[in-house]
Amino acid sequence: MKSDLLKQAFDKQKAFKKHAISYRKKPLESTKTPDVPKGLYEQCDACKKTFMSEDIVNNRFVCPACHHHFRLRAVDRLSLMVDSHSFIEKGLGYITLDPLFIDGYESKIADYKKRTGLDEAYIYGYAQIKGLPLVIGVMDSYFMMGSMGSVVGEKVTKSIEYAMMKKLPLVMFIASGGARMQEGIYSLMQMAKTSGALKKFNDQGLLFISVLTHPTTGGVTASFASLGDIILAEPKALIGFAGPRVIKQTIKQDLPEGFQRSEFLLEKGMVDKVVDRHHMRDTIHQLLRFHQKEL
Amino acid sequence: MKSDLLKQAFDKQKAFKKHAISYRKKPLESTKTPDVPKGLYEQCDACKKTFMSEDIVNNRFVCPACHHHFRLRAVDRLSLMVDSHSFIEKGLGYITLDPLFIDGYESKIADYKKRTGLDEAYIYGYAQIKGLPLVIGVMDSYFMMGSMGSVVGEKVTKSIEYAMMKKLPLVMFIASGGARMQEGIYSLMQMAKTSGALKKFNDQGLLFISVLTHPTTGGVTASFASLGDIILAEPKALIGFAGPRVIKQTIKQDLPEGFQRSEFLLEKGMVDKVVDRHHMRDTIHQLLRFHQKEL
Amino acid sequence: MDILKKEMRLNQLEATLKELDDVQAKAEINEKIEAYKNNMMKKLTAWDRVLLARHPKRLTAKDVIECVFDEFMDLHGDRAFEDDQAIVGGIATIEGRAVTVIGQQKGKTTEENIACNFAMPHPEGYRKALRLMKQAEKFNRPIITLIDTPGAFPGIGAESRGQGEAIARNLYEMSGLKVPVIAVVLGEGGSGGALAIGVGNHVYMLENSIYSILSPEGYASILWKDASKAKDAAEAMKLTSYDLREQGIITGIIKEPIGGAHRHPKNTCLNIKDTIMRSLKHFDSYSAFEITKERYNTYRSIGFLQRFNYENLKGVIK
Amino acid sequence: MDILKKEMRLNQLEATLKELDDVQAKAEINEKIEAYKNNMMKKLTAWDRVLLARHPKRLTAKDVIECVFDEFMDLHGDRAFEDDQAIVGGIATIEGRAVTVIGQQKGKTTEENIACNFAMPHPEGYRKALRLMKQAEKFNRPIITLIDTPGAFPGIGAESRGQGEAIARNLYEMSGLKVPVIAVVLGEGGSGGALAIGVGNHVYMLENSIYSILSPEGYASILWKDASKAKDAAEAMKLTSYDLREQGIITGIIKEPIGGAHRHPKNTCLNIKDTIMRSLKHFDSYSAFEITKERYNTYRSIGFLQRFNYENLKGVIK
Ligand SMILES: [Zn+2]
Ligand SMILES: [Zn+2]
Repeated sequence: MKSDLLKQAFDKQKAFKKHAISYRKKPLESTKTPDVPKGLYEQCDACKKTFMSEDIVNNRFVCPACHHHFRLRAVDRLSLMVDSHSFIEKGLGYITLDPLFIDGYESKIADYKKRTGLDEAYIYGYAQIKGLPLVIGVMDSYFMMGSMGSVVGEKVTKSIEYAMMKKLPLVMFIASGGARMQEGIYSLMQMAKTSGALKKFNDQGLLFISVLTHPTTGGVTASFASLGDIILAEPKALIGFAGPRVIKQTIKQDLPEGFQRSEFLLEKGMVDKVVDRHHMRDTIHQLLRFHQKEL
Repeated sequence: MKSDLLKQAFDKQKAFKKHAISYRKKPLESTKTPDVPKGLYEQCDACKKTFMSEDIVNNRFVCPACHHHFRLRAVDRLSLMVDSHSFIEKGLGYITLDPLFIDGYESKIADYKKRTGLDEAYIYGYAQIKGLPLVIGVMDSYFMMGSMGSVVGEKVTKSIEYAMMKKLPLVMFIASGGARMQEGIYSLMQMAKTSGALKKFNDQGLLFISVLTHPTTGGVTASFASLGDIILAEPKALIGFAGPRVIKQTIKQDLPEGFQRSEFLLEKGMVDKVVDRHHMRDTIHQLLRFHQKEL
Repeated sequence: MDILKKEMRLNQLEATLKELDDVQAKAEINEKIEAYKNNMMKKLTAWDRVLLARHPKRLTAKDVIECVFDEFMDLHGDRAFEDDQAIVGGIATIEGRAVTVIGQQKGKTTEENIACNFAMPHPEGYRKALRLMKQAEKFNRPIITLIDTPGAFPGIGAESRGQGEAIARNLYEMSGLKVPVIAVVLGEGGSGGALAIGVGNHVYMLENSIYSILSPEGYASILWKDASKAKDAAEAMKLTSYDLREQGIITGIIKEPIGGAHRHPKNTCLNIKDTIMRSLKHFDSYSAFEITKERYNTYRSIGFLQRFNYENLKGVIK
Repeated sequence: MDILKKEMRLNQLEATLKELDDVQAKAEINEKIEAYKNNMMKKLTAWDRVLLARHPKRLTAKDVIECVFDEFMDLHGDRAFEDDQAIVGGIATIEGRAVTVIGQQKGKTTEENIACNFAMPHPEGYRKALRLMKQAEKFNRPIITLIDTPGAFPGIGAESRGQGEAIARNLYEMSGLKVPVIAVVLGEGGSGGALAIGVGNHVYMLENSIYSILSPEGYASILWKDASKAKDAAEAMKLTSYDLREQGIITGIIKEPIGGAHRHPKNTCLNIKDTIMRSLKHFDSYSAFEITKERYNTYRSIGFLQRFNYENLKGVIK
């Protein structure tokens, strides 16, 4: 049955020839400094002040005035976190299909591919942080809100399996709007798939650090994102299962100040630490050190 | 060091000759009907109505008017629960010592022994319920409020070990004011001892049913009583760690209605079922049946 | 005309039948009823099935437990915060075997529905379910779960007490359970709330139940900015038992009588019982290792995607 | 004159010393100070130790962590309800080894004390401790616990969320931990609240710490109906480090400077560090099985009682 669907999907894909084989040919690399468009200005979402893009980038994408943490592209996250040129991307070549035959879904994906330079909302690979090896996975909320469909679920699982095979610690940076509606039940099932892979990973005594960044919501919160041995969060990130708008609609009540933000989750016992982007690399390095066989 | 203390305690005990060797020579037996003093009357604590003792006993020590569950002596509990003459008491001969050299403790114990016919506040042994074998342990709140000192801790542990050796399910009826102050740190340590024994028991896949009766408080609540695979409670029993009086003193506030009662604990997720004394035997029998290899 | 309207017409016909004494007239109306059922009520749209899955008279978990199992003892609590009445659970027997049963419970009256929060569990509900599942594993009892929830509850308490963590923990722990888990979707299989007790070795759906990543209303309002298009969303989402079988997500479909399970609860329950018994027997010859492995592999393989031949990429990837 | 009054006198002498310039006078007063310490402050009553254990300047868990360990990263939360600030915990290193450290935290100011509830944990505190202990076990890290609590908290929330269950669960799980647990009583070892993180392979007490089944005040008020007799209770209860060593309950005593740990925090911490390091090395050669077994046997054997020779009873017991 399943193969029928797959065949239909491919038939349909053939019509979109230019997108059908649009997978990245070259793996990403982490660079020392992210590309910054020179001479551009950017406004802070929080304090509305305007800065030169360069100044924001040089401040690790943190607002120099109000300390707001800008949303990060996966490659920029990599560049902030791992030793330069240490990243070796794995798991390329996945192609997102359209199981529910939704008008416009494929062209949307193609569009995101072009805009982000990514295959999908998650990339992973081998890397080092101050010389310590790890498997790092990063979600990109610029790719369709970092939502999880079959490909993201598969790649997350693959990254867990890759870390397991290499007996390396796994660090994931989460940024997701949740499961991807457009892929229906397949998206939901990725929650079970990724969580199951982590159970195997855990049974081997390996370390999984989950870093929750803005936003971490929906199906991702209710699966791998919440299963870290250690769970870190960036300041003021929105973290929750149900979105605040839905909650407000349901309970017809204002939400408490700071509800579903990192600091709230820390207070509620859900998160180990809220870590500033300036200290994230050091903190993770320290954790990796703590978990080496010999310090 | 410890043996010095023990020697001193024995030297002191010799002075109380008549109590020193006062252990029960004959094991208890469960009988079909408990001894009832004929022609006596008893008043219900709850509704203050007076009934003939016989009527109360025949109603399983439940008030015929208001359904109040009377406190039960261990032997009466046995008579209600197990098949008649099936009980074989184990673990006789324990002698409570006086590690803190408290004036009057030994004579108090001697007094309780005489009054209750028990060695200490816990008895256990092999028994059957409708033909199904089990190890049953019963605390007696008439013996110094069912408090746990070294002997109770040891006997509880022994009962766990006995069930483990026989690969039998273990059912305990709890009734205790908590750890026994008069034995100081030894009493506290019984909490770790009994809980540790249950860990071993559990690792062998055996069944432990804990039945909380009035009152279940203090160190017993914070150890074996709360560790049942299944936890049952008699209606309206007081169950908690800190006593209500202490709480009231500390928070200087009235306690909510029904606080720390069985029904409250059920609501709070701490108890599997509140079971009427009339249904207790059937309920436990059903649970034993459910946990047989072959039904 | 949706299935609810058709049901009203059918009810009218049946009421008429009851009032008749004349044998001839009765036979006629009976024939009419059968014809109506066969011609008008057999072919259902996805939306019809949504309506049936949510039918106020739909069999609840407790109804099914009552009818399918010989004995049942309900157990309560998460041992930490609260007993969540949206989850019913305990030990049951079926043809002489002990199993653990866990279900999501809808009410039949408003009062009941408020008590069980319309079958939307809070974190403590998932944790209660997990406690019972771990208990089942300890005593080597198969686990039967009965799914019927609109989904997790979007509320302040549920979020504050970590419903994300609670659902994730269940998915994680269920994946490793050494006893077979048989899940049956009774009515609504709503998103993470359903999956949190749904990671089964076998997953069955009642014919007119639904299972989806979010409600059709939610889908329509998010994707089309128009919640009133729920009917269209239901078609688009592929959320019926037949869709999910085609997608390879579920093990099988449990048949319902024409007009829905509530029209012949007993028959439906017999079908459920048959399915459960067959499934239980299937796992009798499995070792714990095989049970875990099979379940793991089932979920590991779910995904609708394609990957370019790795060999072709070899030159590119280091 | 209790130790606090003596300390005031000592403080006066030391203040005088500071103001002096004359070498001769300084030497004289210094001699006086030494004599005072040796003659007046060396012999302590049980009540003196209670006062020192509760001394407002007593080293807290965080002080000890700061001083004894090279690095420390605090981790938070029980993953279910709340982060209890009465429990501090995380990963630390000591001479190049990673360990998990868990302590009960008192505040030094009223504000701090309110935030950490005077080091009286709620259920979520015990559960946070357990989470960190299980994490330590997973990564094969030894566990160091620092005990300093008046006891569990007698409050509505603590009872509602099952502090009895939480403490019991810790005793149960700690009993099976496959890594060594080294417990150090820093100040007050108050009843079940202390034991809940105190089931160690080795248990040490700072010389002037106390460990007891309830507070002397509680003991006096329950047994003698007079809380003001706490001083007498302290003597009767055998709650000092020397008493507990005599009773065979603890592994050893960690020396404090004359006048109490707070007078020379650094020296005290060095002693704590030495003890921990010796203990860690002791377990280096142990297998996980031996670690669990030794801990189990230690607690299994605690009890002050006598049993009549079983053989003599053989004829009586069937
Ligand atoms: Zn700003
Ligand atoms: Zn009455």
